[in-house]
Amino acid sequence: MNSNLIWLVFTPLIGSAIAAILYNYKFLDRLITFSTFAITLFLVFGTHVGQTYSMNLNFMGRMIPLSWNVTHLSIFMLYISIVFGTILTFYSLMDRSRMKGFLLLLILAANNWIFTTNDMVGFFFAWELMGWASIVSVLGGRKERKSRHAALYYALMSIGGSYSMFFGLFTLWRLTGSFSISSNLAYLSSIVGVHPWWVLGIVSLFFVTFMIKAGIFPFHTWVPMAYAYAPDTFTPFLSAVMSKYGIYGMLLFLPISLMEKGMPTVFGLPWVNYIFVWIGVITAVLGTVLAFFQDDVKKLFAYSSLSNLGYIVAAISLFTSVGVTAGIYHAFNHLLFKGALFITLAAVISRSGTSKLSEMGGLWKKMPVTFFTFFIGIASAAGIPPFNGFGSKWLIYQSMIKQHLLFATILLFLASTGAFLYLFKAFHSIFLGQLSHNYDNVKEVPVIGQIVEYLLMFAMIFFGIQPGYILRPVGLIVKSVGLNPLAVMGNGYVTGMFSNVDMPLIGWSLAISFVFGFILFFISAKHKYVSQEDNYTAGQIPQDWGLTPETYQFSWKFYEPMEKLFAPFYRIKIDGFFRGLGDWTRITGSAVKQVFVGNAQIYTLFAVVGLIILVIAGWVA
Amino acid sequence: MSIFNNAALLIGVPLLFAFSIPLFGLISKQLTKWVTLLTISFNATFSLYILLAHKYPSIVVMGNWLPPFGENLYIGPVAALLVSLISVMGLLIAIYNLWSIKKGDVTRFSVLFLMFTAGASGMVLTGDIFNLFIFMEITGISSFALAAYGPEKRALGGAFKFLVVSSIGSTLYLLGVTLIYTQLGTLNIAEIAARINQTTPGLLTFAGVLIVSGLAVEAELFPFNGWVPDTYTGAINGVSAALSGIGAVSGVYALFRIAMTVFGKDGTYVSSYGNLNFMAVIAVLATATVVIGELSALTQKNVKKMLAYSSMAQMGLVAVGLSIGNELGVYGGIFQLVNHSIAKTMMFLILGVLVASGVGENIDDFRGLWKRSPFLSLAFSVGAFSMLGFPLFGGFWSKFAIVGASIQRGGWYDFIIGLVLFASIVEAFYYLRIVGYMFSSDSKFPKLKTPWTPTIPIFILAVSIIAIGVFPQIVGTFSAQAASEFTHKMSGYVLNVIPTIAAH
Amino acid sequence: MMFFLKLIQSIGVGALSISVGLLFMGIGRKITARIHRRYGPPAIQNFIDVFKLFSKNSISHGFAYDLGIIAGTSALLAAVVFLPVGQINLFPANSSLIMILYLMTMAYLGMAMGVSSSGNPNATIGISRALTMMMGYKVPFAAVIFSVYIFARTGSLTNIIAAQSGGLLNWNMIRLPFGFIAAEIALQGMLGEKPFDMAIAPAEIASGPMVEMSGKYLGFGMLQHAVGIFLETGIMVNLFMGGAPNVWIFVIKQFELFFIALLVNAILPRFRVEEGVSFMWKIPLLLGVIQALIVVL
Amino acid sequence: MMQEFLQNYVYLIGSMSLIGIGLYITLTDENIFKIIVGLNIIESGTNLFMVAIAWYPKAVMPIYTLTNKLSINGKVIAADPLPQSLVLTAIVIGLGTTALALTIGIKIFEKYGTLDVRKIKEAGR
Repeated sequence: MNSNLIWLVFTPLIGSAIAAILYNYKFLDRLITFSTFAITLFLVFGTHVGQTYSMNLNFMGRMIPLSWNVTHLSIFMLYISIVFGTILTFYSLMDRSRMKGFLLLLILAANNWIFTTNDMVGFFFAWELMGWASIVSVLGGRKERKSRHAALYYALMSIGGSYSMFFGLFTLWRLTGSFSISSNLAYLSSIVGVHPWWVLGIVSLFFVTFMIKAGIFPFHTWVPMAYAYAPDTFTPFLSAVMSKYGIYGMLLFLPISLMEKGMPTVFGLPWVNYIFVWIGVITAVLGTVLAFFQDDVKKLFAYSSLSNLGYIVAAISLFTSVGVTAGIYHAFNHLLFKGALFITLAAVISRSGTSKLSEMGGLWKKMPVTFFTFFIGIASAAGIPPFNGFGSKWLIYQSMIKQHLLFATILLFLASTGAFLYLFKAFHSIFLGQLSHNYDNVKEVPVIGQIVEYLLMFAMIFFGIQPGYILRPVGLIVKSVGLNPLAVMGNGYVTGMFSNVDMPLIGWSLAISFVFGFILFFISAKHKYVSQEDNYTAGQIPQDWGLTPETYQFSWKFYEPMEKLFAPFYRIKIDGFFRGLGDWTRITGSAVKQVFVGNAQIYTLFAVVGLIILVIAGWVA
Repeated sequence: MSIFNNAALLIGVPLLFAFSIPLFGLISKQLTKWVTLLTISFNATFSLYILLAHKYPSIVVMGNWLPPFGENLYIGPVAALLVSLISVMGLLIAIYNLWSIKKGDVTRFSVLFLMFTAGASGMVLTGDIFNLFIFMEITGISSFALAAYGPEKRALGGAFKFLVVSSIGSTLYLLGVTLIYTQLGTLNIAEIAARINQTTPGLLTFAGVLIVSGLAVEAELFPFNGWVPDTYTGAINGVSAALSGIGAVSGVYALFRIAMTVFGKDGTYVSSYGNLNFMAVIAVLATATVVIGELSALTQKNVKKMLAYSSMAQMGLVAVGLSIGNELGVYGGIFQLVNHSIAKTMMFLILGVLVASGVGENIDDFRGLWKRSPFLSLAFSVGAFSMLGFPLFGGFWSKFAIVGASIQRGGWYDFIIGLVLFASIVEAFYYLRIVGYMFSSDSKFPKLKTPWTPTIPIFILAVSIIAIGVFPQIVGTFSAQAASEFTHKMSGYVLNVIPTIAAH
Repeated sequence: MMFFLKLIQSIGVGALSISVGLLFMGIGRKITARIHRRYGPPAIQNFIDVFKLFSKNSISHGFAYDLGIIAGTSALLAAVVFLPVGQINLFPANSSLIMILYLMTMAYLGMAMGVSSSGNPNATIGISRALTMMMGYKVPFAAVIFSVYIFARTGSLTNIIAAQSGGLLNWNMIRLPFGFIAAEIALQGMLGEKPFDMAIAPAEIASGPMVEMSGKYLGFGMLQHAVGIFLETGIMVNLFMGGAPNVWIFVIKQFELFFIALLVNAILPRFRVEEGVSFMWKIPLLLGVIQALIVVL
Repeated sequence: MMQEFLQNYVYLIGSMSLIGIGLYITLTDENIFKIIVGLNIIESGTNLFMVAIAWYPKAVMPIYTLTNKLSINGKVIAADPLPQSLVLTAIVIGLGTTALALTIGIKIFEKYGTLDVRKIKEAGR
């Protein structure tokens, strides 16, 4: 019974095998990927909370129980990831990037396994599977050299993270003799009052893994590279879904902090949580500050993802009912708007052939549907009501203020304001301003892409004005981790601690004022449309001195004053630490290699010296 | 004790045919390769029959002299698994050789190859410590000659280095064996194992140091492994595959048969008699091997040399796993041995096909290989992923078990496994770099025409890596039995050979 | 029924905000002129200007231009209905300050989108400067409003007003003096008055965002500015001056704040952008942080 | 005394010396053929060692005849015959190794044009 949980894992694996065989037929590969996602979605419909399944794996000469357990959190994550994946793969049917469908399906299998498993063997297996499948997926980007470097960098970080988890899970196994996640967590909770440092050590081994996967400071350095140079159709998945695995893992372990009685507290928070709040805040600010000045649009939005994950981490680290609600809610919102933004970016890049902001401009005339999707996407990302990003940001501020974390809140607000800046920069440089003549023949994305874009627009507005559809399941999750859920007054309300927000009311208010605006616009005097070159130029004719649309577009050094302001920040390079580590390893490698000099006599000498050392060791012993 | 004398054919048949091959060579040189193939396929079939029909544990007695008086072969779970591995690898390499060995002295190559397989099988099967030396030398001499085979002069240099270091190693081993003989007056492994506590600890330690040093040469442990990079790089690819897929297997087996069964103490964690804990010594050597091997491979631009260093490091990982000394660790070590043997053999064979089709050995020559030969580059990636321990590939399970075992053991093994995992990150870098190069599309060269003969073994090996990755029981069942044999010295080995011996 | 009542009331608040805003602008012109020893236009000059502009033909650069400029005014009008104006408090349960601030962002986004789509780099540079400046004044302002949040234990403007009831001494202006000064300076930036008017610097970038506007578009721009003045000063009144018992007192209080801004505007030169931002992040932020520390500790 | 010591241990000392000499040659002499000779000397030393441990002072030869009693009062006085047979095997193996080594040495001289062991290495590692 309940074997559909197993099929959640096996269906994508089988689909992946078929897709891999049909690799050369790109459309078939994509079609199978899409259908597998759709079938998996149907399987998820048949899954409900409380389902369990277990089987034994004959491993290490003994039976290792593999178990599955569907919690509120897992079913929420399953739904949002698979629905988004289905939309993305539907989009990818018309797409020309080098994303490999069978790798995406492997990630899907891992995705379903991670979210439903209740044993660390399965969790680790799926984690590693997801890791390598995504590493190989990153390899297929448009700029091969860079995507190779990015994939390698990502691989090293990711594998380092996996090994950290390796240590953690086996340490737990040594202590409890069990691989079951729930019983190990219960064990950790039971001893946290007695040996807080031990628990902290073990949990931090896991947290390093999760922070690397989610791209949290100081392990964020791989994020911009991997996001920017992954295939354009894979980046949405990377950013929207895969960054949430780290958040999921953190949510699994965070309930332990409730039991931390012995530890000192700061502002009513256990100090570990306090540190994590600050790590989240630093990530948010860092992502924002670095996003200002990117010229590669995918890199810009990669930093934006970083920033948003910082928000999520800061919120869930509080581990109060508002904090966790806000964190999960923001995770969903980020998945939706960042997924939509990266899909529109994929559309733009596939049509324009460049990802450089300074080479685009004025595309709204050519790609209106994409333009509107992007517009609503950045409105959501900037947290403008009634679109979907607002509620969660608002709840995050409230949860922080509740703990009197004033400076952290101010910095988060700074990050949010900054978000508006870089979002507008991307918006302007891609869609507004002067249209270059290179793009005179650019067309709107094909029908499939437009369908997906309309769908995403609808979703961003719908979940913006009807947040209850998300807040109710989030409330169940919050309850299941042992906190009081926020009251949900209705589908349209975001209920805060200090005040409520009635999202449909805002929607109505906006809609009506827009109606008035349009009425005023149409009853007033006529207007005529002019070409983009027909500008106010103080009486001069720019074309006379050889001005082209490209040179007339303001997109280089967009925020130069900010660059001057933040100049001291850019000298701090976290990246440098990892690169230094890499260089050091390489130098050591070159040095160690000199051991093998290629002379038989020296090799014999090694053997003899080794023997003598062993003999002396034996003698001494 | 059950007696299964037919198993002696596993050594006898290849040796018989090895020495009669020159006769076939009179008819046709190409025929000798087919004779080799058929002989080894007999070996493979028979050993797989023993493994799958569960004909073990059993012994082979020579001339009805029961051990400890007569020489015997012992077929336990370890021997059955490893002899199957050796024979199957031998068979696959022999298929490859049908295509690869065309010119030159085909007849003698066939003789040497059969001898090599027979010697390696003998090392794994024998129950006598001196016969182990003999088989070691058979394997050794044939592998020196094999390593020197081929048109390139670097093969000779490599073979010579191998020969010198290996000769020293076997001398050390022989001295150690002699010392043990002076103490106990017997050469039977089971009897020595049962009576090892009757020796003088000082002499036993000295003998143990000599034997461990001697066998570490074959098992490629630092600092006794100087020969590895040059020999692997110098030899033709088929021979490199055989050295890493067959030779190293028997070397590691011999090392741990002595360290665990002969010197070991029964217990949760195997430790050894004598003043020095040889398991700990091996663990240190193996860790050094892993770290040094991976670091040396890191900046290597020559793929073949990189594979050689990686081979060394992987053998170190195997030894780390085995030296942990609990059942899980030995399980992981044996599993890793199988995985490494499969993957490294396959990668050397792929390299052979590539080099023969005009692709160079340098990493830059691998650019865009995906477009030129999808099958080979996919298979190479599968091998690399298995090496890195990615799930769905065989290597995942063995690495998982090894790490688990060392953390289970705790103490300074935490530190060891930390170093090993650091080295694994280094390994990930250079393997993934090759994979990245292969999947780039900036190659201007035409498609490769892959001959179908060498494709068969490569295909079988690649599929088996994935099969093991998805169904680890394929190897897991046997390596679990093997782990039980290695960690239970009396019930697992001694009492199966000499049931009457008094427990010490 | 309720819906239509609220609708009509909202329209009333919108109309009020537009008229008060335009009146303030006109009075502002008059006062500035007097400070400059000029006569100045009549106080209702801006009403005349708006009517005139809406009746003139104009040029447009496409639907994004139209939409953006309409959105600029409409979103502010949508925000202003949530503001408690004296006794008129249409949605007392929904007057979250952060919500209003974010809804105002929609107006900036719309305006920015509209003028940038015109393709004139002067407009975009102006927007870039305005956004940079926004980054500057939002941070001290955030410090102040979060202090008020913690101080008043509420985030709703309605409740903040309620918490200040009971006389002058209960006003946040008196109880949180540093915060008030910080917010006052931030208001100067919000209103775009000197020394923070680099976004519309006429001599450098040809009035910045307004460069391509003509006719009804400029009219919409004026309306937006008017509503903006009303909204921003209104927020300040509610935050620091205890709201007002009725609309008239509310407007007078607003005017007091606006008057201070005007005086400063009339006598100070312009900052450069990065100077403006770093000023905002030095003095007002410091004051805000001191206030926050006083509140928290 | 001295004589007895020599009688008892001369072969062991000799074998150890041979191994030492062989190792010294192997490690220090750069000529390939001299290295092979060194290896050979080590082997001889090992073989001598094995024979030496089988024999002890006043042991009789291990052949059962009417006059040659192998044991007195249940105590074995014959030399151990097994190591000698083992040594035979070892000598044969040593021969094989040496022959192969010499062949490789000749080939190396043909291809590399030198017998200096230090020069037999690949460029670029």
